[in-house]
Amino acid sequence: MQAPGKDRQVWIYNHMVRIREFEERVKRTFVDHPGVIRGHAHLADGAEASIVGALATRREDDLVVPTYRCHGYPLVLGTSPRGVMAEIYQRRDGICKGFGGSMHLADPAHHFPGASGIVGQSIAHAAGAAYAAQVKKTGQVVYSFFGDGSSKQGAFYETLNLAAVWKLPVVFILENNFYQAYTHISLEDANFAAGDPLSQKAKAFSIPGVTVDGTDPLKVYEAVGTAVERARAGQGPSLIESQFYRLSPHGNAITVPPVPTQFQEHEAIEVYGRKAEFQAAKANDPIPKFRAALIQQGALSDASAKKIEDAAQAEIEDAVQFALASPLPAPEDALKYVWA
Amino acid sequence: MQAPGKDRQVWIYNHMVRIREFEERVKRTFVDHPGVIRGHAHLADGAEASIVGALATRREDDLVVPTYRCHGYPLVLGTSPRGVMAEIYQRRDGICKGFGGSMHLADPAHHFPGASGIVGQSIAHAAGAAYAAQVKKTGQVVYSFFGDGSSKQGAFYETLNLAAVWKLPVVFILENNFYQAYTHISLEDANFAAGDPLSQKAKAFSIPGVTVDGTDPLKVYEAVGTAVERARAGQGPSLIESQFYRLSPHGNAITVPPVPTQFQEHEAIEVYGRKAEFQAAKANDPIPKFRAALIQQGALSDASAKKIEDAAQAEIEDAVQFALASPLPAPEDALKYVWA
Amino acid sequence: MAREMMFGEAIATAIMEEMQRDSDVVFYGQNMAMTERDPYVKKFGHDRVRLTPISETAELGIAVGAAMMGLRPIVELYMAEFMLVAFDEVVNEAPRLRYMSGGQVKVPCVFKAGFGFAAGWAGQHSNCIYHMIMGIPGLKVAIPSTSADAKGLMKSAIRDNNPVVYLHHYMLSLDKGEVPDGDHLVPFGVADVKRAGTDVTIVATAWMVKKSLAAAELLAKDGISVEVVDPRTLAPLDTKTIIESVKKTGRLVLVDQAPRHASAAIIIAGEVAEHAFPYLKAPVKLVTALDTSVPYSETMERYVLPDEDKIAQAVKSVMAAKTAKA
Amino acid sequence: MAREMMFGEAIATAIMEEMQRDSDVVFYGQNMAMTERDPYVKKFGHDRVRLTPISETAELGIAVGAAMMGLRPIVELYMAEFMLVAFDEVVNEAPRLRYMSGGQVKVPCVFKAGFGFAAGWAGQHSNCIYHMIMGIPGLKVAIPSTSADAKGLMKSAIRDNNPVVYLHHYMLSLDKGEVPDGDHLVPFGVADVKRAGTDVTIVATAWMVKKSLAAAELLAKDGISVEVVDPRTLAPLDTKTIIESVKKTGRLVLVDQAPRHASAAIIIAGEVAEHAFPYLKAPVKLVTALDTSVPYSETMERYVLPDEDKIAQAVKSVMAAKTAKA
Ligand SMILES: Cc1ncc(C[n+]2csc(CCOP(=O)(O)OP(=O)(O)O)c2C)c(N)n1
Ligand SMILES: Cc1ncc(C[n+]2csc(CCOP(=O)(O)OP(=O)(O)O)c2C)c(N)n1
Ligand SMILES: [Mg+2]
Ligand SMILES: [Mg+2]
Repeated sequence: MQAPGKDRQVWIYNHMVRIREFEERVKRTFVDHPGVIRGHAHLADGAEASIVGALATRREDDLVVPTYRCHGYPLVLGTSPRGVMAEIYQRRDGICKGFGGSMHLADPAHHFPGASGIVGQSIAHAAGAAYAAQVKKTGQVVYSFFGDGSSKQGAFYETLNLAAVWKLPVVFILENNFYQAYTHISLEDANFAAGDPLSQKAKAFSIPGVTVDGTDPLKVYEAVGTAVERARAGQGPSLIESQFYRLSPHGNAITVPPVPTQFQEHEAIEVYGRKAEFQAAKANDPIPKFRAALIQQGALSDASAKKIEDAAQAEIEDAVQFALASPLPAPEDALKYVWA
Repeated sequence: MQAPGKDRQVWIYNHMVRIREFEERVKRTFVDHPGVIRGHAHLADGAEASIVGALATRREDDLVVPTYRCHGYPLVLGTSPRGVMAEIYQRRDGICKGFGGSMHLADPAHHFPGASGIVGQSIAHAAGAAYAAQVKKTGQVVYSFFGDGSSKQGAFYETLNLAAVWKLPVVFILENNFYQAYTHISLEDANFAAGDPLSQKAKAFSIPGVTVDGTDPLKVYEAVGTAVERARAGQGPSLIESQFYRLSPHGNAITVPPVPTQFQEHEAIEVYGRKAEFQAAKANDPIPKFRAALIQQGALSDASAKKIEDAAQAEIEDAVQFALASPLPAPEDALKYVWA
Repeated sequence: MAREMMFGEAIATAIMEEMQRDSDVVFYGQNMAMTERDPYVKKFGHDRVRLTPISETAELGIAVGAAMMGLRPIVELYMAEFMLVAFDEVVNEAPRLRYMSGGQVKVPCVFKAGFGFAAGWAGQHSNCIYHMIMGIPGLKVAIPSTSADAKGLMKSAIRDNNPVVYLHHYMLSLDKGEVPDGDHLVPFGVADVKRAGTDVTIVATAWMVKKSLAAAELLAKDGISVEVVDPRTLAPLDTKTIIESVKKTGRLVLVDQAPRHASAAIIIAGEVAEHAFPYLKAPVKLVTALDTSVPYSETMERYVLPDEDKIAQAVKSVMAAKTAKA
Repeated sequence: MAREMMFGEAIATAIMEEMQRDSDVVFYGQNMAMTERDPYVKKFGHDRVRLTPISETAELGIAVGAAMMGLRPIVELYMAEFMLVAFDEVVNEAPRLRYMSGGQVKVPCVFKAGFGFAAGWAGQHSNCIYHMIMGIPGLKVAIPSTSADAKGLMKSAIRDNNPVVYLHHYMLSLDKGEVPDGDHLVPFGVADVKRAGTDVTIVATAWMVKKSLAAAELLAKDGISVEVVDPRTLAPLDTKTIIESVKKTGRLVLVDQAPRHASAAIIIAGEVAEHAFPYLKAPVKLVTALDTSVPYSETMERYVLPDEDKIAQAVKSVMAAKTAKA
């Protein structure tokens, strides 16, 4: 796949900034409006380069199947941040009408069939969507995003083998942010513990396996783009390990109501006391890094960057206000949508 | 591990012959005594070199965890063929008192904790036994046997990763007989379909992976022996792919009572019409092959071989008679053993 | 027009006809579609008819994903218990994704599985798991007892826009019965009175319908008139027809191949306790498997499972309990 | 001696004490034992206290294998629904291996899991799965509602020679209660009357006990005397105590956080229909979740789940149905 031109790179930067702004506002909601977000919310800050770099390779009808950590993708696919925020805020105008919440977003009209909160299962759903595309000969490719921790769930292995045997048009993007909830990957992944990349798991299925720097959207673009071309050509799936650091903790702290919940410190510090690790990750934040690169190559000026950032801020502020103003669902609505 | 001496090789041959004789009598039971064996029985003919070559490396308290295809192993571990046959014949004197049957043998007194009929699950049970050995510091190694088909079940992958991370004293022996029930492996394994060995799956866990000719007990002995030494030394698990051909079909045909059940032709012929493949496997039968090798190197004479074969025949005939004479369990016995 | 068919054949016919009718219907599973001689492969090709590895989680998860994108997958599972290694897909994915999306998607798929292998398959292959899934909102459960229902329920299952677990009893596979040709659809949630009677109602499913009918035959000789009601689907459950029957007979025996607290029978008994209490002339009576796993030996297996005699005895006992009310 | 403890603390105390008492007890799961500062690791070391990857099938299967070889593993599962990806181990391995071996092995292990996350965890994390497992021969199910029971049942679970699913309700985690020191064992299969009363029996478990007690308090003001029975274990189920209570009150309301046909309530109602029918002055009444998945928004979640008011209303309705018998 051809490298993205300057405009497309700016497009990438724009979406990275929008996702970051969105996630920061979600996080702030726990402080500004306690109780408005319930259950468990998971943020994508740190993942922006990986998400947008990957999705920049999409054909417009390609499908995206993420996990419960799913706020970022729909923003790139064209879903209005209003609908996403309203959903997270339990509102009637949420994209899932308040039925799903942060972990279970869905926007099939924008090529996002839906997310599962159970680790590993969405990998199989993604392969199923790819099977549908294959049978119906739509030429679509499915982007399956999931975490490093999920790659220890049976569903991951079973699905990759089957996808390889059936040569399904799917790209498996393993987002290695080095943590599964509070556990550092060194404690639970045999490849990592042995000093090997997680992309080596691809060998179990004789499919291509590549590890890429997930803080650089162009590197992600290249690796995913190659895999997408392969998938679209009927040659089957690939496994891309995209390495980046999650900049927020796993999710808001788990407390029992009415005890208020908020985001704590990142597990690197909170659990392991590894401040240096976290500082290094902060210093390697993909957003200022890409901004600097774009400015350096002249794709972006300080002013145009600022414009993008301001616009994102305004857009997400609007989403917050929209969501706060949206009514809660009527109690009896709960009886809808059980049966099709 | 040192290569087995001549006596030990004769020991291996003896057990190979005993297993073969046993399985042939089980098979004949469907003809000689219809209805005596119920449900589904799976035979190990063709697997003898692999089973006995592997188990010849055991320390006497090492544990063995096979699948539902489990008649062969206990015969090597010291379980009386009487008890095994009586179990398969649903008798009160069966090792499981008629509760388990062919698929669910168990003889913990002889280091065989029990078999599961659900594909893949026993792999996790084996790792659990290894965990117990590790915690209790018994120095035991666990031999986990399972099929090529089972290596597509989530339990396989999850367990191998965990066993690697915990450095459990377990050796995973993937018995690749090229079929899972009626399905040829080329239709369902991504490694095989790509021309790669199944032992390559070990790369997903950064553990040693070796493919070995499972029709040669000495090659199996060497590969498994190395893995056992590694496991006992605290260095963790290995994956051995032992390739051999199952000489009988998957199991007796599945029919609804009172329609009688029997063994049909091997799937290579029955399903795929591949007579040559089956003939080649027959020509490569591990038992005459090893017999010839032992005779050639002078470990065995024709007469001593004949003695072994006659003794096996007599022993298994005795087991058949014992089992036929054993009473069926009392109906009310069914209420026993639900709770410990 | 109708034609005599074996139970298993009736299911296959339904699948064939629906695949012919609707090109979105696909069919896959282990140990099927292995060669070009396979009848489904011959007719519909390898895109729509496929073989899978022993990977139930992937198989069911792929069905869910494919269904969300407009296919109507049927997954062949052979034995219901194999779903347990992938139970999250059955219980927590297929029936929940539509609801969680606020109605944006639907998940039309059929999980087809044999069950109740009461022929020496022992502890892990002979069980009944319907009690686990008959109360999951968003999931339907079909459980035919005749060839006609087998065909009609499979067709309805395939056309349903919700996930359906279709359970066919192994011991009925070779049983023959008249099956209407063509578009014979058995609606979900409509029980069928397999035998009309006036003294006692028996509610049973699948193989237990056959055994209950045999018991009813025996009891008729003793002058006891038994009505046998077959819910045909456990979700939705046609409580109404059951209650109507109880209103008429005033007595209820529930027959189930599963142990007591793992049965559909006890759940139906609970419904009756709430909604048909005033009509009962005697306490309801359950005939279920004993509280054990299923043993291998035939002597013990028979002892554990319900049969004609146990059913007949239970019916007699509720007949005897004439004025049991306080 | 006793001391006030939070529910979660009581469970931890039980595990700590049992690990101290018996070196065969091991404890592992995801996101625990991550550092040397972990209190269990500190006390018992990394052999007996371990972290696992997100691999429930391996985690539970390893427990089964280790239990067969003499350990007593406790697996921390956090949320009961995570067992569904490994349900074969819960239903078809742990409880069956002893039986299939003809009593040669035992499988003493504890699967510890929170459940009922009725706090916006939505469709896949808020459910109750006990109805699936309370009828599996060979498997026990503990479900405490107080700190004292939480400790006592955990200790009994660990000492039990059978596999036990130990379910603790998320919403009770921070609730405080008196807990006896030391060897406080709550036996399995013994229900506890949490409040004595004479007019109506309520049977409820876990969080629903708390809600039922609150409802009983409200009803007392209206002069209705409610007895609240908490089975404490669903397998074995103490039907006897429930029936004794029904004999006394003649009226029964069953409260359950799960939807109707996925509830323990309806199973208990079935038992009562068979065994306590003559003592009932009115039909039993179920108060369960509505037949939906659990929605995310609080307005809808509240609407779906049982609460004090719904319970109180149900009690009043069975009080009103004085002579409902035909
Ligand atoms: C089967 C299952 N087990 C456990 C969980 C609890 N859980 C939710 S998210 C999570 C961590 C997943 O980590 P990873 O896959 O690395 O994704 P990340 O959160 O880092 O994006 C866990 C353990 C779950 N949802 N499902
Ligand atoms: C989870 C599960 N799915 C399906 C089955 C049905 N089944 C029993 S044996 C078998 C084939 C296993 O093949 P393999 O692992 O290669 O072992 P082999 O029989 O060749 O020794 C299958 C599919 C099962 N027992 N469990
Ligand atoms: Mg992660
Ligand atoms: Mg095989």
